[in-house]
Amino acid sequence: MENLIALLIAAPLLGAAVLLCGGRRFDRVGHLLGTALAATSFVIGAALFANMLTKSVDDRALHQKLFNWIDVGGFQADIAFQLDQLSITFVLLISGVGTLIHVYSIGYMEHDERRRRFFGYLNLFLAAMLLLVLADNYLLLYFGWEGVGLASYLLIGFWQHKPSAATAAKKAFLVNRVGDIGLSIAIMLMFTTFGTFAFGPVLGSVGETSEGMLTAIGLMLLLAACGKSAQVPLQSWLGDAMEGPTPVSALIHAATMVTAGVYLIVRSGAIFNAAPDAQLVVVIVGAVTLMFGAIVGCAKDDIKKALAGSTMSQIGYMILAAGLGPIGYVFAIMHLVTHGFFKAGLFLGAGSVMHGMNDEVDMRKYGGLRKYMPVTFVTFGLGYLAIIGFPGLSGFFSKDMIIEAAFAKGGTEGWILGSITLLGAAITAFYMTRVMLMTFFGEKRWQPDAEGHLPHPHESPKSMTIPMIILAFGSVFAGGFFSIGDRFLNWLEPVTGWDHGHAPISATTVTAATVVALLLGVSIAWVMYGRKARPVPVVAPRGSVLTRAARRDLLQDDFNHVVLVRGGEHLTRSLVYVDHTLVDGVVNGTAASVGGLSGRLRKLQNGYARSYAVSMFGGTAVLIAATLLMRAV
Amino acid sequence: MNGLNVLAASTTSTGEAVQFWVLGTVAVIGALCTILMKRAVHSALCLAGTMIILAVFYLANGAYFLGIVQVVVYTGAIMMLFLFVVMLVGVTAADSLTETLKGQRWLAALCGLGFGVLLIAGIGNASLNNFSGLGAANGAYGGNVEGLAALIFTKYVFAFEITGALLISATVGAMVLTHRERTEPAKTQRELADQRVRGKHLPPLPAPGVYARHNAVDIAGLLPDGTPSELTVSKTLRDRGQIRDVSQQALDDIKALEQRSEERLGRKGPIGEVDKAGQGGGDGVAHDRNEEEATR
Amino acid sequence: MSFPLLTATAVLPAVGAIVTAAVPAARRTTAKWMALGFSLATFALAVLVVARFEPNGDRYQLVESHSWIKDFGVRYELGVDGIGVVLIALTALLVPFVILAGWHDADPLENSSSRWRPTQGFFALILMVEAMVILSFEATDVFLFYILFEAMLIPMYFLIGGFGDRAHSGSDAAAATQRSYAAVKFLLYNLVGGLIMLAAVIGLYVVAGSFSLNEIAEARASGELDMATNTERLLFLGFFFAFAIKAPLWPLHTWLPNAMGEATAPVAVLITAVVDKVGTFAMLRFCLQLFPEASKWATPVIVVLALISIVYGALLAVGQRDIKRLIAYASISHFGFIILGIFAMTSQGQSGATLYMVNHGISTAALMLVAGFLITRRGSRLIADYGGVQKVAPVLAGTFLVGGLSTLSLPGLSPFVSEFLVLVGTFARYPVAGIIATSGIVLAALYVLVLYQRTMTGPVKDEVRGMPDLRPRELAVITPLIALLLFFGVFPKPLTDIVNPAVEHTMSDVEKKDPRPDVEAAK
Amino acid sequence: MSPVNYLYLAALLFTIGATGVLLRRNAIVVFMCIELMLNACNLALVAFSRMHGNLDGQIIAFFTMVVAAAEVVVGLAIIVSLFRSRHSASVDDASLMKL
Repeated sequence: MENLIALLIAAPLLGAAVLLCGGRRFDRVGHLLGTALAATSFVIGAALFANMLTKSVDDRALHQKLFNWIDVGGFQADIAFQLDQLSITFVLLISGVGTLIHVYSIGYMEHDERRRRFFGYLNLFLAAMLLLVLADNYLLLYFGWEGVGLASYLLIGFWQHKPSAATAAKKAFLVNRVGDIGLSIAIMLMFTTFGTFAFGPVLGSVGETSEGMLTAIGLMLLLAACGKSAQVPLQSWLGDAMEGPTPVSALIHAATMVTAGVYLIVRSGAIFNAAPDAQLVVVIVGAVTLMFGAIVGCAKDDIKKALAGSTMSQIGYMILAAGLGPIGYVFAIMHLVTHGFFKAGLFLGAGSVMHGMNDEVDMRKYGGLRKYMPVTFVTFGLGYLAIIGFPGLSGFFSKDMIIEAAFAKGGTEGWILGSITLLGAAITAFYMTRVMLMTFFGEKRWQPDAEGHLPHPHESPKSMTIPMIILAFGSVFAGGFFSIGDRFLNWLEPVTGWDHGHAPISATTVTAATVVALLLGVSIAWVMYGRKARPVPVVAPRGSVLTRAARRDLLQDDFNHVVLVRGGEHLTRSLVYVDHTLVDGVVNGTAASVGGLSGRLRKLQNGYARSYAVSMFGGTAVLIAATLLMRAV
Repeated sequence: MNGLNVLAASTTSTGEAVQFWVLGTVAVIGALCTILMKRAVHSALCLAGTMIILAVFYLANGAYFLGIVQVVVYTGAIMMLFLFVVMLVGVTAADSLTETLKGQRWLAALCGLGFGVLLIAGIGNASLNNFSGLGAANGAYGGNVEGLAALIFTKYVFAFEITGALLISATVGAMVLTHRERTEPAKTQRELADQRVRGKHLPPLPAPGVYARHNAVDIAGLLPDGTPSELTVSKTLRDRGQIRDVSQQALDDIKALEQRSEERLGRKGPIGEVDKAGQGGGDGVAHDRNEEEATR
Repeated sequence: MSFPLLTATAVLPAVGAIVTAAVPAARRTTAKWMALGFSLATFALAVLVVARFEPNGDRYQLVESHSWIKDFGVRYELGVDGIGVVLIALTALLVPFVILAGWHDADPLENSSSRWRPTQGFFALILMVEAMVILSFEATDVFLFYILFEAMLIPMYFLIGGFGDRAHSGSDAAAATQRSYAAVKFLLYNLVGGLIMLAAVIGLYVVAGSFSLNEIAEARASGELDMATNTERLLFLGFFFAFAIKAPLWPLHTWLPNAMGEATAPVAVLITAVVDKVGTFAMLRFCLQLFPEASKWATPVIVVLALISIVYGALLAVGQRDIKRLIAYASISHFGFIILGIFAMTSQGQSGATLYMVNHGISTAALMLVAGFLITRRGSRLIADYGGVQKVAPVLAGTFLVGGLSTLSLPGLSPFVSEFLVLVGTFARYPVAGIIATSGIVLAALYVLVLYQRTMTGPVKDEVRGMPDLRPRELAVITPLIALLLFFGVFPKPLTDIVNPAVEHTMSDVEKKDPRPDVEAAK
Repeated sequence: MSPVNYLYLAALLFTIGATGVLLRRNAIVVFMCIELMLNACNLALVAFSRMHGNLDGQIIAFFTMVVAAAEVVVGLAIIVSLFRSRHSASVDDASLMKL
């Protein structure tokens, strides 16, 4: 059975290889092949899952060692996979949502002449992501980690002719690289501490080293997670990443890749459990990002950017949960899965809207679309309800769990975190309602596009709507299915461990509070954007300082630009100057001085026999003197 | 033979001492003059003097043969050779003693001084006080010359032969160096005669204007055979090529006259004596005009 | 006496050089094919060497030893350890690609009617360089190595100065002057290093009384030769200076950008991927083995210099406006990594450094050669002159991207393995240095992606429009390289198996043990 | 008086001759100074042969004279042809040795 694990990865990898190297002859079948292979890996995943269910809790984990990758001195890295409950959860999410989005892309990218390559990239991403979650050591995880980074780079910059897209891609890769520093340093620390970086040994022998070391490792892992999961302070790339085709935003920048950070932290739970300081930092990062993303999400008029903000904020929830330790791990993953459903659904819906509106992304130019694209409206609406945590839908359960866990952290810490998460829930409700209202309700605010003809919205083709429907289905029922009878908890608990914590207030209270918060947010949004009396202006009003700042991602991009980009440019330019004048100048200066000296010496050779004679004569004199001195001495 | 015995002594006789001090001073003075005299001739003469004194010293040192050779070869042959060359180059060729190379003089003086001091110091602290005079050596073969001969033709015979070769090649070399290749054939007597006459003016120069038909400066006087002699015109004009041919001039004048007479008399026909007489005035006019032209 | 395989491997290209040079001027193509054939034959011999080499056998194998200059005890002594073997294989592998890539670089210009035979000369010189480099990897006699170390400058000088990049911004005269400037700079730099090394070599002979690496090493090991500390340090510095110039190590690097910028792309590959490796290789073989104490003594300074090279080279690469100079500065940064790995004195570091030499050779060759193809198409080296190439020549852009990714050492491509090993090895001994070096990976990503973005993406520039995609010959050059990058990225074992034992030897030379992990993990 | 004085004299004359070589520009005079130096050497040789009581010194002096004669012949010939070619006997005119 475990030999199938490699196939999980091999299938999409094969697809990527064929589609990227195969050339034009695959243009016609490329998308089908890619989708088929994605589906294959989903099927295999399902099979493994089923097989896993049949086994008893203790021997559910599967291992497969392909071959020894690197072997130098004590440095042992294997190409080996580990499939346990945590991994399989991700495998199913990734391959499942991935397959759906492949299907969706068939329709979405129909008119793009480079569709074959698009599917190649998608397959590459699937392979890398699966490698990431299946690796049984941190170095191999790093392999997948960078692989998804590459795939995301290629896909964000898929429309390379747009400079903005190319720049966004580069930015994403660079910011991720900053995170990767963290991961690689973490690996080095593990190697120097434990002499290995395989999950089992490292997590098994956490107790034998100092807490300081573990804190260091944890913080480094957190840095990596921040890079990949767009957490403050490395979140800046996610907004720009929306330059990529919408399926990409749905698959990579909402459902799967950005959640890799959460996976990393949960996977390394043992380390964090033993390093409270690191955990605290994780929680803080999660909380800050939660608010950050929510605020940004409120201000964006670009539908995809608004959703990106919400993604950021939702992942903030997950990170926060993961930072809570055993109390939160399970719920982090659970929210991750449900979020995978509804956020992917929302993005696909957004894509379908754009599809119908000549790729217009400004929500202020939408409005009243519900009549024109009913399926999209319904699926998007369900996703919306799910994400704001409408009671009964999946988001409600997962988010509610997290909020409870936050309170359950206990102490003032618990109160602070709990209230933050509640506030976050309210804001989420607000901006998602805003999106909903501005897009589907109110009167039409459609504007002619560049060519000048008004958009005529229409429902998207089946290949696009079906995945949306399936995802909507998931976003409605997944949460309930998971939490009834704590299925999900029991499923993951053996891997991540679980601690009930000690909640100062009862779960029902929390739930009530959550519902109140969400109603609050919705109503405010309705007051601001919903009423006929107060139509949404097509041109964004100037807005308050906070709004303007939020529109600019709370100015952190400007900060990056001023400090890093400008500063870097100046640094490099001055260094080039230094290299040319100073380092090289020294060399050339030496050469010049030698030349000058020889030129002067040359003057002694004036060609007059008599002056030569003088020197000879003087030389003789000197010689005699020397001999005499020698004799005298 | 007692001279030889004297030479055997480790110190010299007072006579030799006196001779040394006197002649030595003279020799040094001669040497100094050699390098200080402006004219090469004087230098040569001073050098000759120094050499003769050296010859005396050789004799005094018991090198009779060398002493003679010194006088004959050096003073007699080599110095004369020098004098010859000096004459070739020009006796009066006095080269100025002003130094052209910067600092050369000072450097030379310095080096010379230091060198001399060092040499003398060297000799000074060399232990040279055991004197075994030449008595034995000269006596061995019964005389200085015999002794030298014995050595030259036995011990140094090869060196001697080689010096012979050297001398031969030196003479040949000198000839080669000084020989000048004749590039054109030797001149015949005829050519020499022509060379002597050509370009020269054998008969006496004509007195200017003697045969002059004209008083303009730029018109050559006529030789008895009627040809114009350019010598009668000033060199400047000659070089400028501003010489006019008198005969041609006369014809021009006549033409002009005829024209005028025709205009005046309005009749054709041969020109009579009267007209000739009238030409004088016309000539005068012509003269003025010519002079103007000439001076122009 | 068995067949002198090593000598054959080195002599074959030399013969090839002579034969190629002898081809009459008219038969240019013949010369090219001949050169290619000889380089391939050399590669075959190199493969044979690898096959005959026993990774776990003696330290030096396939040994040949003949007396050469009796009076000074100079011997013609060859032998390879694991490090030498892989580098010989690398050299023999790259040269055919270099020749194939430079197929038309030395064709006489249409208008030129010179009776000089540039094409023949070009390929003959390349083969000559190959011969000398291979022999220098084999030499175990210090004097022999020194001679080769110096002699390979001559053909390189002519390759740089004689066959410049035709895609030069500016007039031909300017190009010629810059080229000769670059060539002379290259020559002077390396000659200075070489002369100082010569002094050290003589000094070594005076001290040790022998030029033979093995004899000296044994004498040192057995303790019958113990140098005075200062003597050893001076000799070490003499050697290291030469190698640091060749490598090149900051601040002795400034010759490399000029040389690589002015030379044609294949020659640039020859410089950075093949010839410069001699420097780093010699650090491993001679500095560490002959002067272990001094090496340990100098380590801190060298580590700092290496770190400066890494960061400095990367930053300058970001600041470049000329594609080839950018790659050159990137190489400086990578050489920083190699030297860092060597002097981290850990088995990971040194194995990593050795792998790095190989991988850097392949990846730089891939990137630089594609860049060369690009440059010959457009006729300019300036990044600003390109844009949107990806649209018109996707395959070229793709290969360029792969080369770039390998340069920024993406996992899955071979440079990642070596770079990570170097980092780990360094981190194990000098954590701070390890962290600083790690920052290099971000800078690497920066300059590679900036280069790719400015040249390949964005709206298509008019000059770029109608640019042909890679031709079969060029594909034949790039594809194998990329395949190798992928293969060794996922399965570097063939290399590590050969290299590790050799590295163990050097580690024992410097009497260093890998630092033990703090806790014995529960296996 | 000790015959060593002859040596002193020889040294003196030699130095004077050498200085002359350095000072004078006229090739002929330079040549004369060289002769002077040679003579000084001869004097020294003769004195030495007297000191050591054998004739070898005189032999050497004799050879010196012969060689000097040959040298003078050739040298003067050179000077003459030099003078012919460039109407001057100044050694400074021949300064083609300059780089």
